[in-house]
Amino acid sequence: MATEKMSLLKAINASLRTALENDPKVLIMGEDVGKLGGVFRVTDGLQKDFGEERVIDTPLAESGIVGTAIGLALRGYRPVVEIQFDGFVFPAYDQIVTQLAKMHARSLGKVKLPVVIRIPYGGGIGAVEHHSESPEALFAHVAGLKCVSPSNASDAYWMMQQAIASDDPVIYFEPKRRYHDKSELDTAAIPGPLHTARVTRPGTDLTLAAYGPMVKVCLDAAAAAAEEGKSIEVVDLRSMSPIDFDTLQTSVEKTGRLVVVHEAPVFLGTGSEIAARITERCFYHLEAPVLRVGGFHAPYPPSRLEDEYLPDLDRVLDAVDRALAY
Amino acid sequence: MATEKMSLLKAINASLRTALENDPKVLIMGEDVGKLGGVFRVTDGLQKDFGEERVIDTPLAESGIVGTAIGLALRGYRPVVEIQFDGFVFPAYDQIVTQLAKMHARSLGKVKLPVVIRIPYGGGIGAVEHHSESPEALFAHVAGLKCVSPSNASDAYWMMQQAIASDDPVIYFEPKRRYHDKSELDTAAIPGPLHTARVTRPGTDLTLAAYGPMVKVCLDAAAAAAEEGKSIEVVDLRSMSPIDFDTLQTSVEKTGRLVVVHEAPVFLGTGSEIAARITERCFYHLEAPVLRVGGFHAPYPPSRLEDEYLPDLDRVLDAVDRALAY
Amino acid sequence: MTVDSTAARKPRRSSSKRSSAKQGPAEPQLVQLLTPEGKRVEHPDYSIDLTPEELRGLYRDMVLTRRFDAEATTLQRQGELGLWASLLGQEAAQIGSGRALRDDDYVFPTYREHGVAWCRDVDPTNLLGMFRGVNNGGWDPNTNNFHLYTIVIGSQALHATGYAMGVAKDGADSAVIAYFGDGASSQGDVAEAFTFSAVYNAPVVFFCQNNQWAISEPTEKQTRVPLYQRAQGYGFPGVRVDGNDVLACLAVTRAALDRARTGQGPMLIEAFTYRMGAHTTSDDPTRYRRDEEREMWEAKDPILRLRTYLTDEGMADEAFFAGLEEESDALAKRVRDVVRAMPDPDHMAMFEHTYADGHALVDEERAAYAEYQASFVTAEEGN
Amino acid sequence: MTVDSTAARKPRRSSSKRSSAKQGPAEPQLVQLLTPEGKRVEHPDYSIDLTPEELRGLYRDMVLTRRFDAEATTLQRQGELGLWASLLGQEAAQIGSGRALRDDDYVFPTYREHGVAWCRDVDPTNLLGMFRGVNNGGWDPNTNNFHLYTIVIGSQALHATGYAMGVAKDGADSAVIAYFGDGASSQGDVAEAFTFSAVYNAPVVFFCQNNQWAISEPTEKQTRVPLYQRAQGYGFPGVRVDGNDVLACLAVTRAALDRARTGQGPMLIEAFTYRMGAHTTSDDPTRYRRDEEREMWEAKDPILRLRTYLTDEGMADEAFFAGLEEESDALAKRVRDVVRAMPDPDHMAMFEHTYADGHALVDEERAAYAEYQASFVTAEEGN
Ligand SMILES: Cc1ncc(C[n+]2csc(CCOP(=O)(O)OP(=O)(O)O)c2C)c(N)n1
Ligand SMILES: Cc1ncc(C[n+]2csc(CCOP(=O)(O)OP(=O)(O)O)c2C)c(N)n1
Ligand SMILES: [Mg+2]
Ligand SMILES: [Mg+2]
Repeated sequence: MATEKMSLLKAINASLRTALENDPKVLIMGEDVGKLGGVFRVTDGLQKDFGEERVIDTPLAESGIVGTAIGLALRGYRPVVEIQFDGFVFPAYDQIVTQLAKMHARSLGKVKLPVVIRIPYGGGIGAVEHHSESPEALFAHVAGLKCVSPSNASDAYWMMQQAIASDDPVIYFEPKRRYHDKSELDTAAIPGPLHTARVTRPGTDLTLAAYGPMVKVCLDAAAAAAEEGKSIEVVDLRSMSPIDFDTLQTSVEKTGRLVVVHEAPVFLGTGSEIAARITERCFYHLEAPVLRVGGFHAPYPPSRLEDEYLPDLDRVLDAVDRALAY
Repeated sequence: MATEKMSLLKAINASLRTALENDPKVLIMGEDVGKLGGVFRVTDGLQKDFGEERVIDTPLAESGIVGTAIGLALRGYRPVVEIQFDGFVFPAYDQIVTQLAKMHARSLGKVKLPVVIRIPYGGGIGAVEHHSESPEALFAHVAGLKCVSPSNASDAYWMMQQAIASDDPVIYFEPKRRYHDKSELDTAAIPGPLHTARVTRPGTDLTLAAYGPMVKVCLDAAAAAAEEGKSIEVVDLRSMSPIDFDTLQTSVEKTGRLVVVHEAPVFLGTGSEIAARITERCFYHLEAPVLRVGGFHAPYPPSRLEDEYLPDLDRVLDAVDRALAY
Repeated sequence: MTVDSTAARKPRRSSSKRSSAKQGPAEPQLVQLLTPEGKRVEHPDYSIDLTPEELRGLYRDMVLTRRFDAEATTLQRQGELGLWASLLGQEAAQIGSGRALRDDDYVFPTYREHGVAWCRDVDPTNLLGMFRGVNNGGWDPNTNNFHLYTIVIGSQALHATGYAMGVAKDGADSAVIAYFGDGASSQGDVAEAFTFSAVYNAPVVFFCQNNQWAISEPTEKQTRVPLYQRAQGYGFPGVRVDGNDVLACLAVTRAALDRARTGQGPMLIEAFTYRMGAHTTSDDPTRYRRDEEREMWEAKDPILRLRTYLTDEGMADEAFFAGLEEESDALAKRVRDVVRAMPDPDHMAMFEHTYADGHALVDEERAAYAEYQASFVTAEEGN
Repeated sequence: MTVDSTAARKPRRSSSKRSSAKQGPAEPQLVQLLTPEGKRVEHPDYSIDLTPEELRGLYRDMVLTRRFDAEATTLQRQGELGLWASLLGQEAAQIGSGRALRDDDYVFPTYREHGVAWCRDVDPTNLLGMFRGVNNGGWDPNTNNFHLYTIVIGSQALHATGYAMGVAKDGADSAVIAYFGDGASSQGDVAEAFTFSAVYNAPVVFFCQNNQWAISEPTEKQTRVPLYQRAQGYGFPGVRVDGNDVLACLAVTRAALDRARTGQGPMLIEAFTYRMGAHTTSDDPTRYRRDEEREMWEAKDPILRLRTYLTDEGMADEAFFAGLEEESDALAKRVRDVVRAMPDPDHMAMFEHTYADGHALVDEERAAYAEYQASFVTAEEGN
């Protein structure tokens, strides 16, 4: 496959297909991943082509899904698990935190658990309760897990390849509101390391850092700010555990100002760690405190309110203005 | 009861007893809370005096415990639930995060869930895996929950009274390594609000902030630093959700330096939020970045390593020195 | 190591070929009191004796519920609702069980119990707020003893059990009923609810609507034996009832509630029914199931069979059916009107009701947001 | 609302008085092949025919396991271990089931399966690391097909099920066995393991050691019917075996493993036994149970009955028993010596093995900690 314009969703589908083709140990598991192809159709066509033994419709029990995926990994398989929506990962939280994350350490490195957990996450699609959440901080805080989120088709494809290849458990957060956004995908390109950030738009006055669904909002904000003569650098973090602080530090040392944007609630969101650590690393470079734009300390609101709840162009620009005003 | 010297554990026991006496709707639930009085004996004697209908030994299933506690609260009861150890709260995480935390909002305020979840937490007691963790950030990030942790007998007593009286769910983190530390308890004193911090030792050069088990370490560090002529202010945060930033801000505006100490891993621990927000509030007052001392990004280690893993006097003083060196 | 390697082994069967491993009779007996053809039959354990008026009442409940449900589907298509989860085909299971309840009983529904809500006198328009996206439920459960819809599969089974434990503590003789689906039966929470309710002998009835599907997954993906049998191993009875027979659902649920009330503990009812429509308006069942299945179940329609019975027995005339038609139209119109007029919540509502007793962070965020909002007004005024 | 308020109601019973609600026979049949008095008996479904050598082997396994266990308890009292979970009384359940396994079978234990570990040739001293606090397990599960001890109750039932699904996918005829306790039967994870294993027909045996207690809670706090019955409602067989009868445990487990190997899916074995000691060395059973219970179970001791049988049948002589005594002493001494010599892990070990592929944050923290440590050395050197 050469370069092709593809939706983020189709890129994940293509990446899963490639993985199933290349390694007989790769399995897809989850609720409705078979004939239906998942509620979003991310696994569309895979069961038809790879059979029920490789693409497995599971009983409706998330702890069971992750727990049996651990067992399959112990047997040498590489399960890619789908959690149907962000809000439904919690029944599996115990298996993820106490078993999946810790078994490698528990065995002093003898056991490896190459399990990928796919979680369509975030809001903006007008859904009912539990279908729009951003729980990434609840996983990034837990040692033994790695957490990533692509913002475009090319990353979606390659980061999935790398997540499946990883011998560590990876939580792969899929920005569901960007599923149908198209961008260039070159399946022949050699990607950079999985856990590095990327400067997506260079700038000199302020750094905007985001991942997944908020990268587009930040790029839009940077474009709008450019019209006002402000030069904003946008960093797509791509990984929430580990976070590539080196790339971020380089950027902030240049711009002197940082605003972090995510959909998850601000309080103890990933932005808090970024603010704390970048402040430590760049204390003498920062001309303003690191500001954060994110969700409020409230359950994700009913969908008619989500436009108010989610960080948007205006809220990002407001933070940019406040940071620049220091 | 007048003022009395009492262990933190006995103070919780006394507080539960008072609650059971004062309100027939208060229930104690958990594994082994009955005849055994819990593995730590926090509920010692309560089933004997209040009966099996009020002090309830439950099946071995944490989701079931919290889920039925929610049902009991809906029926008008005020359950106080014991989770046997920090590492065993995760099977209940789904019920806590998706139900307990959100039902008040879901009902637009019509439903109230006065459930207290007691979690003996933290390390330092030489225990096996899952018995020494500090998961508080995983709860504090979740809107709808309140999180507190006492550091002494008097707070243990009064904060439990207030947690039970609260119409919101409260996660009450008990510093198990301090269970047998004795201090003054005045059950006639009128306590301040539950979610306020307290300046435990005044100082002028630097602020040390902590809660639960680390307050003692910070007080010891402040005493040691005093011998070197450094004046350290110690703030006992007492509440991790909400955090009393006003008290902290006042302190930092005076001292210009802040070190936050907790046992939980630093990465996305409560210290990250405190560093981010205090930096925002006190940008022009801070003479050094907010430094954090806490656990490492690793599963809690086997007990023969825990002294290395846990923040201690030396590590706190090291951070103090580094902050003062700016 | 004791290894018996000499014994001949049957060939290893792959895990996908497991149908022959099924245990018990292939098709267990259903409790049925009204056949799909509209004939009354008797059952040795469950009987019922209703007046013509009561029978017409059940018929009316089902018709109005179906009409409300259809109207909601239409409203979704018109963009007035974001989503709708239709109960089409499950009217008998819901009305039958719902009408077995006393006022003081308490209901814990999933997200599809519109018919039960109807029996509880919950205004149907109340159910639409969460599907429109103006709230996440929002009614007061204590007004009608009907809890909020629960979306996280299986959670409510534990809430029901805890509530029932409370009922028992109070010495009341109310009962509690928890609804869930065939898919939900796989969730650990449902199993834990079985354990807790059995151990505490809680007065709770577990009402599982086995509508054969959990989104795209047939029941075989959740169990290899009939679901009602699950109860036995937890120490309480389970029974399978014809979920399209409103009389049987009423009789069996009434008996189960009576057991609960009289201290005999929990019971599991599996109402064997069929999800005639899509899982929700977002779903496309053509991807995973064949039309013939649906057609087969159409012949078992719960409403049609009661209509036949009422007509055959001369218990309802054309005037009754015509009047009901009118009432249905009126209900649909009212629902339509109310929904269309449903206002969006105020922006600041985001900051309400996270806590009952307040929270400093919420106050801080509310104030900051209000200031931010005000900055636009000022900017606009400034222009 | 259909309210049948005229019917007479039995008085509401409080939830603590529920014993009469128990169902099924009060005392179900145990599979037993060797009575507490040391007499061989036959069972219609399970038989076994062992050579005297094999019987002596089982006896030796139990004696050595008990001796190892006692030594570990002593080592805990001496401060060499932080904690010990004794298997005293459960030797037959563990050795019987453990000896039914083939090398290629896979075991998922809890934290008390020292006897099973013994059957898997796991060096007993390997088990002590986590109780001493020098690691959290640390052996390589694939060396002996014996997974790490799992402390979070019930979790391993799902790992076993997943592993068994993998075995089936591989077309292998190995089987998997998951151990758990009576308390664990209440965890949702165990129920989900039942569901998954049944649906996928996974070759897994669930071996529940019902030792009557979950710390201080008797089995009545977990279930009101015998635990082996739990399996039925999930579509696979359950059987209760005399957990103090090593022959019965071997026979039943072998049969269950054979079923699994030959594609007949999961099975539940409830080994009815007794925890003779405290839950762990931290526990004080005098707070919650009476001595008489323990005394009653002493008469059913698993080792004694096999000794009687061996002696009565002339299959073992004094030399055998004396030799075993010596072997026991040697084992105990070796365990003692190894444990006492077990070094504490290096400080920097904290930073190893969190990830297989590395993690930037771990690298950063490792470096910072090394620097911090070095500052002491420098300071000391400076003095
Ligand atoms: C914990 C959880 N996981 C997944 C989902 C997504 N989901 C919503 S409905 C559904 C299927 C439910 O099937 P069933 O229990 O049979 O009820 P039915 O929809 O047929 O009434 C799924 C998987 C959810 N709501 N909660
Ligand atoms: C999820 C979880 N909750 C609580 C505990 C604490 N705990 C350790 S052992 C135990 C009792 C286990 O009883 P059982 O399953 O019967 O096994 P036994 O100890 O009798 O072998 C409990 C409650 C735990 N380890 N994991
Ligand atoms: Mg269904
Ligand atoms: Mg036990």
